[in-house]
Amino acid sequence: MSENKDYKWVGTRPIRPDGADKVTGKAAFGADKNLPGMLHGKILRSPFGHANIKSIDTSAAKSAPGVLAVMTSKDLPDLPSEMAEAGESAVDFRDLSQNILAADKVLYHGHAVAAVAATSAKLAQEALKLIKVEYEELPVVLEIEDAMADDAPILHENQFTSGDSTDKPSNVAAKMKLPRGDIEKGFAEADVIIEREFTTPTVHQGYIEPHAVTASMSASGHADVWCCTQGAFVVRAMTAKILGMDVGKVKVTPSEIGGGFGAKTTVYLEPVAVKLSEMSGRPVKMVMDREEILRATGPTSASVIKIKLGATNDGKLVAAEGTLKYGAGAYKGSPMGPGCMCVFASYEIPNFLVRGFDVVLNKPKVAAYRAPGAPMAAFAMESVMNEMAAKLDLDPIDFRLENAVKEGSVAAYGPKFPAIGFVETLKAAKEHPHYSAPLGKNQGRGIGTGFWFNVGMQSSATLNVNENGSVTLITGSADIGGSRASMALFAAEELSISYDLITPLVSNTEETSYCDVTGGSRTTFATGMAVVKAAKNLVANMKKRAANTWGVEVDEVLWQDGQAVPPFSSGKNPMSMAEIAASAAKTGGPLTASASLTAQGAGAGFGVHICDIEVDPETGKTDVIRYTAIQDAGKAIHPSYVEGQYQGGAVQGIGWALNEEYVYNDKGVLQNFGFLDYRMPVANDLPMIDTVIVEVPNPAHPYGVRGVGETPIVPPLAAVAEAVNNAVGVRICDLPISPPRLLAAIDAK
Amino acid sequence: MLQVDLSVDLQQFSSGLESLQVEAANIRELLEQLDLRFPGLGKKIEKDMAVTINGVIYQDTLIEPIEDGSEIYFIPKIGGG
Amino acid sequence: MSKTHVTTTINGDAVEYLCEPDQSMLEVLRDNLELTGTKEGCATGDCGACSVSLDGRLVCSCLVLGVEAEGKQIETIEGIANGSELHPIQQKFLENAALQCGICTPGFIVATKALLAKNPDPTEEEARYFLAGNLCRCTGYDKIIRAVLDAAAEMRGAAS
Amino acid sequence: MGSVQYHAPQSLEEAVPLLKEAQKTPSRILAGGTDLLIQMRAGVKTPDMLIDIKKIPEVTGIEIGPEEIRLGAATPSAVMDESVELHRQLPGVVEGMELIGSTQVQGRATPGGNLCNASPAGDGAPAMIAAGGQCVVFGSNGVRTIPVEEVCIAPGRTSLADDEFIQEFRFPTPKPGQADAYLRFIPRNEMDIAVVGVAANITVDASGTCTAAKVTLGAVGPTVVIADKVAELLVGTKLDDATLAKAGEMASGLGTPISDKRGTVEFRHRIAGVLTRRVIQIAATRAGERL
Repeated sequence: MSENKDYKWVGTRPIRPDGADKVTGKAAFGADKNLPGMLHGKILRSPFGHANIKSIDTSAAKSAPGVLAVMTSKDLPDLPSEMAEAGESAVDFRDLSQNILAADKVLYHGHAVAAVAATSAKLAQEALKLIKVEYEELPVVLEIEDAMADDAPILHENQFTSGDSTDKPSNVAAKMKLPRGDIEKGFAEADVIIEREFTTPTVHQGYIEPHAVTASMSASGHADVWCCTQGAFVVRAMTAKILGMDVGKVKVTPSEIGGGFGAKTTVYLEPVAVKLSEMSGRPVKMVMDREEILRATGPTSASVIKIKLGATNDGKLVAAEGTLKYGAGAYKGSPMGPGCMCVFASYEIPNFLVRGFDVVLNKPKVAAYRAPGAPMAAFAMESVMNEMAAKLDLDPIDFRLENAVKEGSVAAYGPKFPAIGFVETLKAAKEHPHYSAPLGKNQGRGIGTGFWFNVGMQSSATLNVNENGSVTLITGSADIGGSRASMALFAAEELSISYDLITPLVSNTEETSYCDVTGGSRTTFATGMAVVKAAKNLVANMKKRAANTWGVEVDEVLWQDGQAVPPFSSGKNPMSMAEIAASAAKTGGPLTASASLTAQGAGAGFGVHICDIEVDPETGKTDVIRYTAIQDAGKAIHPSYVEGQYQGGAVQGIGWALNEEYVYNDKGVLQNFGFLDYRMPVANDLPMIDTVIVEVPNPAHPYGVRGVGETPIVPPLAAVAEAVNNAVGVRICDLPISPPRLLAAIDAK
Repeated sequence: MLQVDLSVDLQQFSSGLESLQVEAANIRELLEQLDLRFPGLGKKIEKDMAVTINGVIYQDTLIEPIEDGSEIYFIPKIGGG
Repeated sequence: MSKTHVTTTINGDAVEYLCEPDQSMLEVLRDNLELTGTKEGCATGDCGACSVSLDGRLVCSCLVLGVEAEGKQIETIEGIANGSELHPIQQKFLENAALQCGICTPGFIVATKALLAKNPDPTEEEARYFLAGNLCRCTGYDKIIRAVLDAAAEMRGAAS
Repeated sequence: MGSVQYHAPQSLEEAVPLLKEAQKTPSRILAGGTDLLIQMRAGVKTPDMLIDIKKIPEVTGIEIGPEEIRLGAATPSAVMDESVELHRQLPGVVEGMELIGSTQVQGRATPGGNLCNASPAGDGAPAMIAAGGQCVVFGSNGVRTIPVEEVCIAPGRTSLADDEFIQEFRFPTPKPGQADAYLRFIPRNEMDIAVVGVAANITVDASGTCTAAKVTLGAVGPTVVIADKVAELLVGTKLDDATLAKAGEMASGLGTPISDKRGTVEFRHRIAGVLTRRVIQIAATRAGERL
């Protein structure tokens, strides 16, 4: 489907360059870095969900066996509250610093309070027990609506709702409003109005690799940091800022990364490890355990979303109203903004009003998770779309086609869409045999659609030609899902040489130019763009070298099949890349080309998922029995890894829909802090996940690429819920659709 | 002339004005012009917002040229996972 | 804090090491022996990233003590390939793009080898059931299961 | 900080002095370790001595005789699962063990360990009790035999003394027309702890009439609930739908389940009923096939 005859390499499925190391255990991940004389760092974490820290006494820990350094927030500079760019999005460095080590208050169970470096992990762990912290326990607030209540316990006495003129501190950090037209008039025109409220729980990204870092501070004040991250340059920026260091004195080397899904775009351990190394004079390694990961990193927001939707009898949307409340965790900064911008983005609606609320809670500060904010919004909106289609007696895909955005539509968040593939994706879904396949008893089918903006941001790439004509390709973009293969495919295509001649590398912050994080579905799009640009520069240079060798004009030289081709009239033979490389010394020195850019024109991604489930009506247990993910990729560079994104995102969404949730007790203590009870899907919970790659090229990319990583997690929540509804006739508006909840709903029917 | 529409959140800088026309040949000039008319607006946009020119989103760039007659809208910067 | 001396066989090599009696086999492999191909994902036996074979039996090395390896045969991911020649399971994981981040891959490959030793011709359902203790968060398992079935077919072909 | 001592006695005799020492030193018996090692790492259990019993010949292996089935307490569930004859004789007991954890955990987890971990949700115990299992308990002063249901006395607590461990289980070999089954409910298809588990051991005669029954429920109380009333209801019937429905209803009212991260009180009651009905049906079908 995606193979394009115009390309020799792009669109093929070669084996990834880093593959052999990963199937043999040789690939070095975050926790695989060891240094001579290395200490092990451990973090002391809050036993309370909300408390003032009255005092911390580390003296006994400091003199414990094997301990070389103990630190608290007092060892970090006191940063002013200041929003600053940190690669992907703005962060408040004061919040970030206090999340890494709490200052006056702990805001969630598991909040880091102090850190110890000792000669072994066991001794560090023992020393933590000797740190005496005096707490004054405060009431916890865990639910969004509770946190917004007038009498709610306030997390931050100095936080006032942004934009509100009030001197009363609030747990609502920010509000947002997105209006169009006149909703009163719009709803007055509607024949059918549906209004429903939806909730989604706190869920975790669930990467299998724990956060890990090894840091070494030299006597001259130069920090060397090895860690698993989605963006080495962001770790550098954040670490330098939090420690008050010059970014040029911090070197970050990204290891292989064992999954991130957004949560490895921030820092937890890195500044602490660097500081402990500075204090002890020894390298320090820190690795989180699974319990720490679930208690204190990641998760994405819980949400409460109300949707009111109006349509005419002939299936035209006329008005919509959305109220979206997102829990940010301990510090401001939920994905409320993108959630609000996404919620109506897929449809042409003449009148709407969206309101958003960013609410702090006594839970870990949320981190990005695949299309941040969008899955919750789409769960609500797409569920109402499905219900509306049923009420209007329309096929749910036809109903969406009637209202779908297309090129020229004004997006709900403001701008006009360029070429997009929502209509094509909907049509592909409708034509797919899955959509009309028969269903059995207690089985149901549902669809959901998803939208994500995708982003560009900064990337750079360098191509160094080796003396035999092979190429080393260097970028700073972490490879989480096979992007090195895509980068090599771009280079092979542009240089028209074999993929096998290209060695793509992910380098450290001192040996390659700046690259933003691998996130926002940007790497194949933006870093790919930089590779293409660098390759074009390289071809131009090689044509010039050949022209000089032959004594012809450079614009007479063609680049074909990996060689410079002279004008026929010259009587010369073509020069292969190997020949040009071999003679480089005499034609101007080593062959190298770089390109850097801030990529613009990231193309929006649309997906449609079809889900079949079977319910055991006596137990409320739901099994997904067939699933198809259809999405516009613009152009699939390595189709296997595009499919992989669709499949992986779909399954994360299925987990979110069916079983994943943070379960807290009333003191704010997470009860399910391991993989046993934080129930991510296992292999026999799932069928094969079929995929269809739709290709509506993104006009802003030389190969038409759209980001594909995030959209796939957006449609499943509503698709699963609708399938359950069609199987057993109950509409679940509160996730997860766990067996007790579904059984209770079936009973109540 | 460029047609510039302001979202509700930005209208606090423009005393509620929803749209205006501006003469500018690139994003830097556009933001300078906006800052002259409504102090703080251009800086706010440069710091927190992406610029859309005829629907195409431009984030973190000042040099992008803008053709006369283009429609301009500002949206919050977008990140992702 | 006396350490225990253990004599064992890892990937066919006679190995001796000293370990704390409460050190897990996973810690011994990674920290004492620098065999870091075996990964820690949870240390509670719930993710399978640390899968190894112990006397031919698939186990989570985080749930085995280092001292228990005395006199036993251990196979880790480092012992699957034959020198520089990949095992068919490894080759099929690559051909089927059955890994994205790759952190769960060593565990899956060790577990798949155990599956195919026991059942050379598993159905999709059997493969999914056997591998349910190996978590993957990137792939949705689709391409992994395809790689497993593909490897099984290849190995049956080679054996016949 | 003291370090743990590890001992792996090669025989019951070698274990005796260690068990004597265990009366003075905080100790744990190590079998499969799939619970113990996690509890030690979490600091929940902090023994100074581990006695690994897996090298003692008497505690592993399966022997199936005409009158009695012997199951070594430290036999890994994977080995139980691979025993065709054990599957034939006590499929419910095998089901209970093979549902525990993943393939990897199966390679280690043992029936003795599962029982002595004394989790209210342990999958091993219900079917072993329903099958009339007895434990041979080895101690520093000799051997005693107790029914399986007398081992767990509260969550995490057993009736075994510090110097005792379970050496083996003994089950009466099922007669013609007798069979068992175990079902549990979990939200996923693998890797979870039972929300509810129910075992049934049913005997039928040639006419299809139930002549003997034992039904046991896990995870609805601090220890396994033996549903004698349900069993009484079944005996003398042909296990028709109405009887099964009534049995399910009755089972729904049993026990004192709690609400936790794995399920609510109401849900556990409901599921206990559904599983009871289903598991009796399965055991009865198997029993009929063994006539």
